[in-house]
Amino acid sequence: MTKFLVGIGYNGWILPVLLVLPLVGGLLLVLHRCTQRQDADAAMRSARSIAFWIFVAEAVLSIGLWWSIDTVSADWQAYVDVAWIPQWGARFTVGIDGIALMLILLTTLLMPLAVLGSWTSIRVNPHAFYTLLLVLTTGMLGVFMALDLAFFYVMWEVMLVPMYLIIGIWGGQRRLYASIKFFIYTMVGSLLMLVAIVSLGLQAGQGGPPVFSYDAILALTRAAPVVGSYWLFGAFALAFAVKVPMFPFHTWLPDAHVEAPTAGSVILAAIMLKMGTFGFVRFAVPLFPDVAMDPTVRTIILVLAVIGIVYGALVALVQPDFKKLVAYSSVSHLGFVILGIFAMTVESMQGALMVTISHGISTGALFLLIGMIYERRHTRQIDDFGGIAKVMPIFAVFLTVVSLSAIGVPGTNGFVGEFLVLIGSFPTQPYYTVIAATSVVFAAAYLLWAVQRIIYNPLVKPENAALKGNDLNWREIGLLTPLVIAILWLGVYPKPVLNKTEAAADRLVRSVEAARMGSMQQLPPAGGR
Amino acid sequence: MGNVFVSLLYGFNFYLFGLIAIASALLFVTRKSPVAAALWLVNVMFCLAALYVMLDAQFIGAIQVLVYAGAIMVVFLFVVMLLNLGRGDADSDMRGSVGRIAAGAVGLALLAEVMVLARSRFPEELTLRAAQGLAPVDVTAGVIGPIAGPLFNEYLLAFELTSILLLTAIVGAVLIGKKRVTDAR
Amino acid sequence: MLAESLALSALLFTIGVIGVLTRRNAIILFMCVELMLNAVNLSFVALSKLHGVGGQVFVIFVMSVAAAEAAVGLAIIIAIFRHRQSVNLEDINLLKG
Amino acid sequence: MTYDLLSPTQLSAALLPDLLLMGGAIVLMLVAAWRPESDAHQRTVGLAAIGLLIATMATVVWMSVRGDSALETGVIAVDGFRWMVDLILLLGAIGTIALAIEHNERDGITQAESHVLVLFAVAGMMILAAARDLMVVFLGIEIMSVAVYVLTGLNRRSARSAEASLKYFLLGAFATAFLLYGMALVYGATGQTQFAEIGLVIRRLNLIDNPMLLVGIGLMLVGMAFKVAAAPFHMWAPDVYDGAPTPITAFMAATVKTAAFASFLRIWYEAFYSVFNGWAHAVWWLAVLTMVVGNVVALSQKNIKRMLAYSSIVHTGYLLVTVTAASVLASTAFTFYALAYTLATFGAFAVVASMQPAGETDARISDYQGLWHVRPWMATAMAVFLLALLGFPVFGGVGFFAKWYLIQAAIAAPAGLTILAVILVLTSVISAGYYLQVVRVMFMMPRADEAVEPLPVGALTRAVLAVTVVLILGLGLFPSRLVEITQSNGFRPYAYSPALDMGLPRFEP
Amino acid sequence: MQTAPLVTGHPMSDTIARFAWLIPLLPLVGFALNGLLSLHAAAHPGPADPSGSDDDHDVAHAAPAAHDHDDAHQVARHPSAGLVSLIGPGVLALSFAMTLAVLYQFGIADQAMHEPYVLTLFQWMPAGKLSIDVAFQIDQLSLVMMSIVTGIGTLIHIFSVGYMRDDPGYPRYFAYLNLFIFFMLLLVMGANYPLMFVGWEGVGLCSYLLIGFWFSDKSNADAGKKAFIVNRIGDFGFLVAMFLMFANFGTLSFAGVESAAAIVPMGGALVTAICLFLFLGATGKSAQIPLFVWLPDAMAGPTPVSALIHAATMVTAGVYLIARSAVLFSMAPVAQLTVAVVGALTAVFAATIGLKQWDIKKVLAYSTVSQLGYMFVGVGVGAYSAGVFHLMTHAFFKALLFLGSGSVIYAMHKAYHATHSPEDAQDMRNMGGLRKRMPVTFVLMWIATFSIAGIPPFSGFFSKDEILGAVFARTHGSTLAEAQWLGIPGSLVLYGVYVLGLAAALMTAIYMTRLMLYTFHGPSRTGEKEATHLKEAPWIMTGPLVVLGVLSAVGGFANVPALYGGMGSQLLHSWLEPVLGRGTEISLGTEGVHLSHATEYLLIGVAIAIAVIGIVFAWLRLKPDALVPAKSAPVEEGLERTLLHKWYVDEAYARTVVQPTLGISRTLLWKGIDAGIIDGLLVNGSALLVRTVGWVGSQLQSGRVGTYAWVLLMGVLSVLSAFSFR
Repeated sequence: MTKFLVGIGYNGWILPVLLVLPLVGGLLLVLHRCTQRQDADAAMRSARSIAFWIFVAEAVLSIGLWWSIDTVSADWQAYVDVAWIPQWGARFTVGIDGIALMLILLTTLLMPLAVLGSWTSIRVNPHAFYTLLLVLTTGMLGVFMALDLAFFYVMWEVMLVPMYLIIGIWGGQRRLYASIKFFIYTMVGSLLMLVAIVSLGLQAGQGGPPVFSYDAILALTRAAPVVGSYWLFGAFALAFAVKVPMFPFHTWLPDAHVEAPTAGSVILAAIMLKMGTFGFVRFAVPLFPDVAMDPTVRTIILVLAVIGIVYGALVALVQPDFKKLVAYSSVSHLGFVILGIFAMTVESMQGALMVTISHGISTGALFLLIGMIYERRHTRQIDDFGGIAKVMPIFAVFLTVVSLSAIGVPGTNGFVGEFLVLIGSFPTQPYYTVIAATSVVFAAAYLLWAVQRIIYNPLVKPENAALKGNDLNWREIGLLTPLVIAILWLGVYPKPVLNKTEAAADRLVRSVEAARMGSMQQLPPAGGR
Repeated sequence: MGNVFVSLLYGFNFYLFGLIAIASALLFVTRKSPVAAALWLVNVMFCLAALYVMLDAQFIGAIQVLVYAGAIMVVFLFVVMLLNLGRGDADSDMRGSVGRIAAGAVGLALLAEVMVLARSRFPEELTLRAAQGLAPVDVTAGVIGPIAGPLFNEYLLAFELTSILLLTAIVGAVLIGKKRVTDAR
Repeated sequence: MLAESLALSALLFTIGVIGVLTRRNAIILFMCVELMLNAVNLSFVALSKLHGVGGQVFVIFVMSVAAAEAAVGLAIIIAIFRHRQSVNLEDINLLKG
Repeated sequence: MTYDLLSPTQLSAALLPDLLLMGGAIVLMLVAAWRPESDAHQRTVGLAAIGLLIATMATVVWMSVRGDSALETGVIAVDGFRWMVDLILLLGAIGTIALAIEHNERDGITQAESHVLVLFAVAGMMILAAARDLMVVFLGIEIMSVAVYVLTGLNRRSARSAEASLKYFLLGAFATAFLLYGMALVYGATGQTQFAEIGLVIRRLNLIDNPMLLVGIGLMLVGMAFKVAAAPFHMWAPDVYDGAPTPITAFMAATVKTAAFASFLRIWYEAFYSVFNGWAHAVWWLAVLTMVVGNVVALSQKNIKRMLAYSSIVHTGYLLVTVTAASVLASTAFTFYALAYTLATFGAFAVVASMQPAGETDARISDYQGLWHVRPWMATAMAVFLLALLGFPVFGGVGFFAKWYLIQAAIAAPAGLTILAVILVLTSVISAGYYLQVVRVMFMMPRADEAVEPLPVGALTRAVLAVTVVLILGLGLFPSRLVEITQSNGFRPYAYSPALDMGLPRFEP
Repeated sequence: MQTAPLVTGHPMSDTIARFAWLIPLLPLVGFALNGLLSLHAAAHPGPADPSGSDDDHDVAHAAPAAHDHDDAHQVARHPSAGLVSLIGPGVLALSFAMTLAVLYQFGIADQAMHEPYVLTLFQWMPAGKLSIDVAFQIDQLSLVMMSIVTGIGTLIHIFSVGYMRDDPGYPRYFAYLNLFIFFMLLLVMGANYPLMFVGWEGVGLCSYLLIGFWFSDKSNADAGKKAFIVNRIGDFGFLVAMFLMFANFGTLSFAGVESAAAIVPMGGALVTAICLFLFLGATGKSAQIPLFVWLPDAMAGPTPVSALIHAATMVTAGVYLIARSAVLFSMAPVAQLTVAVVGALTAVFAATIGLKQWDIKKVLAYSTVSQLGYMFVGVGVGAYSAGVFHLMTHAFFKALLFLGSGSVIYAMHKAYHATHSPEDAQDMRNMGGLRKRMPVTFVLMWIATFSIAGIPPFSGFFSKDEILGAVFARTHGSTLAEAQWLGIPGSLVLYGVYVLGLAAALMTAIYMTRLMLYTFHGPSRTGEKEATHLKEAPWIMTGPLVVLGVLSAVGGFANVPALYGGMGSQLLHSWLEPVLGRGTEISLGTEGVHLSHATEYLLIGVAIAIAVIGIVFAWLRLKPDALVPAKSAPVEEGLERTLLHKWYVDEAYARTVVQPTLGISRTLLWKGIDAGIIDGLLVNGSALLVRTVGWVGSQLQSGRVGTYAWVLLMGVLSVLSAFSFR
């Protein structure tokens, strides 16, 4: 496989192609819409199949990365560097390491499923919907592979508009409120990051034109203290914290999730939130190791993460809306990621990446399942259900398995990540870890309670009884099965994934520790900042 | 001696016209009738013309009378008459006493701020011409010649631009002012 | 006489401003602006005694500008009068918010 | 070549595009008056005016390629900055006339002279962009203003139009008086009217603390701030923009502002640079106040023209950053931003103009409800313009890079305006509220039942829309060429010495 | 940490033991097959649609209240029931056979084989310093557990074939049961704590699924959820213990931890903390105070499930955990005392509740809790093998009791079903006189009762006696006795524990006799019509009962105390010696503990006396003739009522933990902080503030030129002041 990939020069073109292909697909859809006069039904069918096959092609193309890149090497893999705006030092630079690899694969593999998940539910302007989905994909992939801060920022913002429109146009009752909240929340963070990026770029340019290359800025921040590094870190951290979302910047998430259409929720939860954590791993922490590891800063972030873990779980406990419940559970889960990152051990970092991936899979699957039941029942209120397992046993099985993964039952992917985070964080942050570990109880409580009220309990409501014979169809089973397989596979044999990310995590931890040691030596013993 | 006398007379006249100007200006802003106000304004302009002459700007003084008082203000009066605004309605034309007092206060504040420039003692500082090695300004320079020279050399562009400005104004005034032909359709 | 001229100029300018602030008749308002321009002219003339003829040239341009403004301004006032039968600025507030 | 501007011939040569435009405008004025008012005549003159503008543009490009310069002193500048600004102004004028031709037809405005007035206004602006002498600045501003006063009141059937015209005129004249007074005091303090000379005198005599100079600068600042509609001198703008015919609104919002800013920059960089510490605080606060006020008040607007008016106030605030930043980089950021802003503004107003039914009506945002379902392309274009105004990458195209450039200029400024950059981005978050309000109304709401079908869009408007969208998106992906052009055409004042930067204390209130 | 793929050189690696991975795999295969059969039927609803008629059937099982259907549903037997009946018990039988084979290999090997056989399959979670393998540890202890799990599991599977055959969820039932066995085997075979944790949580999961098997009844589903959540509280403890171990020892394998534990200071804070957290995990799984509340509710599941999971295997996992960590615990006497005290208290406490329950399964459930308490006393005082011994005998007799009660319930249910009676088939007040109708069950149940009450020579006597003896023996000279527990001398504590143990034994005898009396003796209270339908269960159910009966009767001989000498003397003890010996030694202290034979005889006499007194007391005191059926029973008062309501512990938890948590989450966190402060005040509030200011600003935009001029002039003044008064 590797030989074949080298033969076709795979690493040389794959990343740009992955970025451009969805755009081409979007263009195709637009052209299709312009040239074909179709009734609504035909439009839906043609649009979704075009999008689906584009995504499938994207997924197939991206798979090769698994073999083609060397995750152990300290160099960027599949590196492509092209001038973009030379006067500003902005370049089109992409490249990945093991961490980015996993997130890219998560994205490309989940997108076809997201399309399948919205197969029949998007009836209004399907072409536009899928075009936005495709553009969104470019943005997300761009974030994961960008190695130029200017390019990164552009990609970071690019996702915002498609998601805004997806929520706002195809969303639920309060979609208008939710979409603008999502947009503005995210923008507050990201615009400050823009200032920080420009400032860093100018400092890296050292009086000349700015330089935004990741490596150059890394070298800059490592060489000597940057002017205002606390503020710069704060700007980055805020942008990412909103995206993650960390308490108390999380309140956009429940609204966005509840109102977004299925595909939107899936992408939001499975991939977009991960950009926040990825941002921490790729930018905020490595660029400002001494700030990130500053006891005060670290404590603040850890406290927020732990609050998020417990708080998200507790609030999820009392949610009447299943989507909202899952949204708050995301707050809780992503808290683990932040805890893992800032505990700064190889194990916790690996665990954080594992949670990142497994949360993507299981929460994505949960949203798909909610979408499926919503299509049938047109409600997401937990109390409107009951006894669904009687009439939709297959749905019940999937929901149970996926919920167990979200709870973190051993043998599923959820456990591996959480366990690694906790056990990795404990040596450096025992108290926070113990508090965080209590969420194993709450997680079980909120999800099992919800699952019970949905699929168990007496089947008393006639609307639910009417679902008989309306169990999941083959498409839905087909789209959930890969996710369930992934859940179990990652739960039982996560080693391949852990191996891919190990070197990158190790490098990160070691370089941060080294930088911290260095800065501690520089400081006078009593030293303030 | 004559110089002293001339200087005294000069000073007297200067203050006289200044005071008349101030008084006329105050009357101008307080008259309710637009016509009366306009006439007081004309009076201010005459006083200023006198001051210009005393400041060795004879040409400016002349065209002040010709252009400002003679042409512009006439147009104003003409419009006042045209619109039959001769007797301004007393109540609504001017703000109430609160507004007037406030305006007075604000005016004083503005004056105070602008008068900061009095601190600059600039006549001593600004001996620029001496600094540049130029001769002091000729007191008799204010007649046409010394103005016309620079006007058509250094300031030629500005001078030509006034023609475009006036042309624009004419076109604009015609465009706005002429009767709506299209209404007839 | 330079300082006195500048002071007088400032005073007249202020009176013009006060006029703008107190009057509601569009034409009178405009006249107040003219007063302000005249005040500035006085400054120019006075300063030109110090700096040379430039100030006086400026005054000439100011006068032509005043004339142009008067032409256009009065036309506009006439136009608004046609619509509202009034030049009272208190009545003219279709556009707000 | 290097022009000696004291020689009338060389002066004329240096003014070639301006003279071409003025001469052409005069000829067109005669043509316009030749025939009775009619739609067809109006259209003919309009198209001819566009032709003239394009010719002027060509001349400007030619002049700029020649790369001529002028002697150190002179009443006008012959530099890249001027040509750059000229191009933006001419682009705006073309857009204005293209939109106006069709908008006039719809509104029953048949005066062909209206296009001539636009030409005169642009001529004034071009002079303004070139002016290096207070007198020329004053006259340029007046030519521009007088023409625009009239253009605002062009729709003689409309009381709103007349009212807008009156307000603009009265307040404009009032502000001009302050500007003029300021000029008088600056003249008094320095004895000069040419920027370069003023700058030299200030430095030579160390007039940095001279009260007369400072008050003069302050009053000039008021005048300029009024022209660019900076808070608190912005009050006229919403009303005037609202009442004016829509193409003229776009003209005022983009082109007039650009011209005024060009002159603003020139004066402040060239004449008042060494008094930086005198005026920087004031401009800084003006910028902040403008951003805040514009954004905040725009949120509560129901009328799209008023909303865009406040948005243009906001952009004044952003552009004031370039004045405060006071660097060559900032001047290039200004031209870049002005171009992006012009494109977006004309695009947005083109949509507004084509959506406006004939007659005197509010252009309410709610009229755009569900526009996407009936006019998908127009709605999409509008979204692009609004996102460009918001400064959003890719979808807002070049608007993002404009903002990026501003931030860069602010942070890289000798005075280091990081806080200002932060305020800029934070207030622009508010602006998402109202820009996206329109997007949301267009895309996320169903078409109201009683809504009438929008009128068909004319070819010229379509052309404006297409060109602006394509330019915004294209430059939004590949801005490098444009950056290069603006960077090679930055404003380098004759009296500007980089050494001054060093002595400048870091400034941040 | 041994990461080699296969440990070579171990004597076992050449034997059948190297295929030991098949033991858990077989049930997993069974799960997969049964699960697919279940889903297949669900996906293809045909004429014999299982889900069609299972509404009423489930209701019939759980709460035979709404009974208005005819017997038509009897034909709704699952289409693939035959196949399932083969697969379900079949895989387990194979597993059992395999276990026996491995056991045999161990048995014939050198007795002194101290090295456990670790079978490493693959790396599970390699990250940084952490390396966790999927590896099975096969040693004496795990073999005992495996035998119990697969052996009793097989019996119960067979029993279930009869008991559950008519249930429409039959394949699903076996799928869950098989899955449970898989996880249970993982639990006992795992070679490291994380893998054990996988089994630990997995069995909890299966327990959850099986308790809520008839999920259409809300109370069943509630019970399942409760079991899982309460278990998770314990799991939290297990997790933290693992964190502590990894952070301090750097490894999580049993072998690694054991060797690391040897070098930590005796009774140190670290080892005490680890043990206490482990014990927290154990209290959850093994239903000890304070986390015992889930087990009685878990009786909502099918009765064989109660027998398998909630009596014989899963609930004993806590005991296994402590036995597994014997060395650790022995290093922490304070933690040991805690275990013993909690175990003793639980034993007494649960027994008191058992005294007054009417539901036959609830009595057994509390009995289980009580007996688990005993086991904890055993392992708590460091008599690990005694604990494991009781674990084993308890597995025999308690499984027998549950299956016997299942058989009774089966009969009662059929009887009520036949007459469409809405009465409760599990209420002892509705039984009585069953000895004539169900003689086999009757006899076997008495054997189990004698066993649990501690009547010699039944199995329970030996194990219980060994525990009590061990407690008494350790009151002097052991590390425990020398330790201080909450300021109380250890020896005093141990005396207390001993007394509590005796009290529990007394009550055990009483409530078990009560159960037998009310169920089998006296007149029938079932109702005349129904009584005719009562009959013994089919052979497939009684067969396993007989086997268990034999085991209950003679199981005690697996570990006859040395006192009696002779056959099987200390067999189990010495078998487990390689695994548990070191822990026991440490806790016995340097002096060693020896009781004189006289003392031992005395203790035995006391134990027998207590059991006999209990039985006789109950026999004389309780009058089954006077009992009235449940529907006409009077309401209890006072203490009785308190006992019936289980000391109101559930209610107390609901008031103090559940409701406050929900309340705080809803009112304070969600509505207050989330919707109120963050969203309302900060997010929407700032938006509102901006909007309001904007509205004010737009009001200032009055449309009057005068106003504008004023504002402009204000601007002028501000700008000028900025310039002139700098």
